[in-house]
Amino acid sequence: MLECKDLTCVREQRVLFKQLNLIVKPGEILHIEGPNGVGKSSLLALLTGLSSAYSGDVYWQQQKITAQRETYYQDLLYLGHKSGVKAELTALENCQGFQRLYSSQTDVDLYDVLLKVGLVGYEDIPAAQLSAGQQRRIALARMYFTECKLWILDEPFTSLDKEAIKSLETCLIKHAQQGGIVVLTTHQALSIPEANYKKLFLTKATVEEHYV
Amino acid sequence: MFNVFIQVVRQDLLAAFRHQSAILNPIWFFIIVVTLFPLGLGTDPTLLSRIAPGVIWVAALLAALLSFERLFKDDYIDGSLEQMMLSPYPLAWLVSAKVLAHWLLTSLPILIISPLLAIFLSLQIDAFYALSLTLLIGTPILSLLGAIGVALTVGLRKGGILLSLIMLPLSIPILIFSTMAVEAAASGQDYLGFVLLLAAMLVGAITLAPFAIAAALRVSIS
Amino acid sequence: MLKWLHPYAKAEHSYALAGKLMPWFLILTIPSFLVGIVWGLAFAPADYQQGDSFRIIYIHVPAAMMAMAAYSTMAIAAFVGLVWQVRLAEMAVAATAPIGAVYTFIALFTGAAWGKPMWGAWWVWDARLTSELILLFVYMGIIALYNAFSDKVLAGRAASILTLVGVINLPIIHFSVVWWNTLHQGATITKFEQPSIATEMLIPLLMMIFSFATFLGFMILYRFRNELLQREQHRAWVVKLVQAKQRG
Amino acid sequence: MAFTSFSDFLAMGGYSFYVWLAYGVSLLSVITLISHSVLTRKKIFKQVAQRLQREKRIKAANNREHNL
Repeated sequence: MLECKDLTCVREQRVLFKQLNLIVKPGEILHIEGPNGVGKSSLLALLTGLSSAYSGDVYWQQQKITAQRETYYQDLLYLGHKSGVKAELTALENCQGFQRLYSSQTDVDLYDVLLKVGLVGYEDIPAAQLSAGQQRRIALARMYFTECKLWILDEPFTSLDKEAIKSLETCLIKHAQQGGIVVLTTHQALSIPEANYKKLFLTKATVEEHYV
Repeated sequence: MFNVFIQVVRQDLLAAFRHQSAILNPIWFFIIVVTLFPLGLGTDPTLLSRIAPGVIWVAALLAALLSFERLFKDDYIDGSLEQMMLSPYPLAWLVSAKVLAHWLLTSLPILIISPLLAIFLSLQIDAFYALSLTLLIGTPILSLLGAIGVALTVGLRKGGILLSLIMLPLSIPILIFSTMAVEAAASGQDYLGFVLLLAAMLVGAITLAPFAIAAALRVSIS
Repeated sequence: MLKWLHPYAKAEHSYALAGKLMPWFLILTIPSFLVGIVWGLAFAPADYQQGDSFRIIYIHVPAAMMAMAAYSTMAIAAFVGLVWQVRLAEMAVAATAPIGAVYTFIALFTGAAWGKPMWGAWWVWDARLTSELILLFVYMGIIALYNAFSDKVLAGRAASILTLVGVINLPIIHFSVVWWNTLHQGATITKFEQPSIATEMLIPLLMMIFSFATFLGFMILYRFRNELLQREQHRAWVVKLVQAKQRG
Repeated sequence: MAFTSFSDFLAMGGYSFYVWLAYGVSLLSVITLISHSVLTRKKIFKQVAQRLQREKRIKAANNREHNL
């Protein structure tokens, strides 16, 4: 269960958001929407613990993430704007790297996983020669062999074609139904069953309450 | 725990071997800088042999500095540095794997060809052993200290000059003790004391630097 | 341990506190500086060996000491800032760095100016002067690193890390430079040791050291308030302060 | 008084150039430090004042939109 208590985020002396409270229970998909520059990525950076908030805390399983960084990261899968795929390595090698670097099922057949993300035939070509969309699919392949319960995705659908978006959506829904949690930001409309769909609309801090 | 270490090192070496230029550049730089000195200062062997230790060590220092940019920059650009920071394994542990991979790729080749360059500078034969020994012990310290500077400046656009400004003062003791050791060896005196001091610094750097690098990464990536 | 003080109140409270302390530091600095400098320049007897050129000591030694004192304050502030996540301490690091750099530069320049009459060379690779020079490089590194970040909170933390890395390396650097200096003692340069000081020469020196120390305190507080204003621009108390100043 | 006359004081026993150079440069660097600190303080105040103006303009624009 992911929770934030009156989170305030200040970037370069600008208040992005203030007193943000948030609870995401297992089985829920939280869709964070908002105009550009309102601080969506900064909020995700705070949730992953990569950056620290001006005040307020983020809790995972009722414990502050800053206190239990290593255990928290065992349950966390994060996909940022940058895909995290090394261009010199092939799709296969990248996946092996992900497998070892994160807690994941090692008995899974990588060729099968790459098939699922639509990279059949591209397994042993250096990622540099693949398109941006294909490189993104290598990063998405992690979802098929990860044991992490919490997925935090920063605009996962960018540079993906229709069919890849469809399969990613089903994967998210399957993960949520198995008791996982998904937090994602995207400008696309999502077709996710009402039961586990939650929306958060981040607004630009209005002028008055700009001063904390 | 340990296979993650090997995995990171293997991946880095694999990535580097895929495009050779990144490895050869520091070596070429090292050779060119060393050959500049005889051209600049004349070819009188006694003069050259006196300045040989200092020249080779300063060239090794600058070559290491040149290659540091590659240590975290590529990973920062393609996002794998971020991913590495979010892995359940301690960041200090992963970072030391990356520094080891970087050391193998850049300083080891310099160590291998340094005797050749010592001949260029007509260094006395019995100083060769001391030179390679000090390079073997000294360059890992440079990599560890430099990695702290790189971690601090990885998020910045114009980090290059800043990196040298941060790292050079820290590498002065290494330069001093190594050149003194090689000079002592060249004049036939016992140089073990200096080498032991360098080894002490290496042990200190190995234990403390990874945590400083991890803390610096947490600052520049957030 | 300092978490109990709510983060909002701390900044405003310390801004006011610094404001109250600053005049006191100034009151201590000015008289001791004036008396010390007049006494040292005009009334203290000339040195039997170096004549009146030794009077540079009244600037050189206090500046060198304050250069080290500034770095130690930065090291303590950096340690407190990083270990207990106290943002104010990181601001103190950023505030003190330029002052330390100026003191080091003064110590270096006066050292060189003093060396010229004594040894005939503007720059002598004496162990202490060389460590001062390296200390100046470390200061410049910290200042350059601090200004390279646009987000001042990150800048403060990066500068604190570099300060701590520096505090571990500075003794090693000094030790290696001293050893390097004794080994490369080419020409027999008289060691740059402290001339044995007669009491009439010592008292003005102590006053100068005291005035430099209080001036260091004053400048740290002044620049610390600047850092506070710079970082807390988005806060209500800064806005009120600015509006009050506009009307006043 | 260690010197017989003021001009003797200025001569500094023949070392006047070095002593006054050292003192002059030190004074100069302290002055630059102080003026830099004071200027940054003024700059910050000006920055905040500008931001207040900017926000006043935004608010005025919003109000005009609302009551149109």
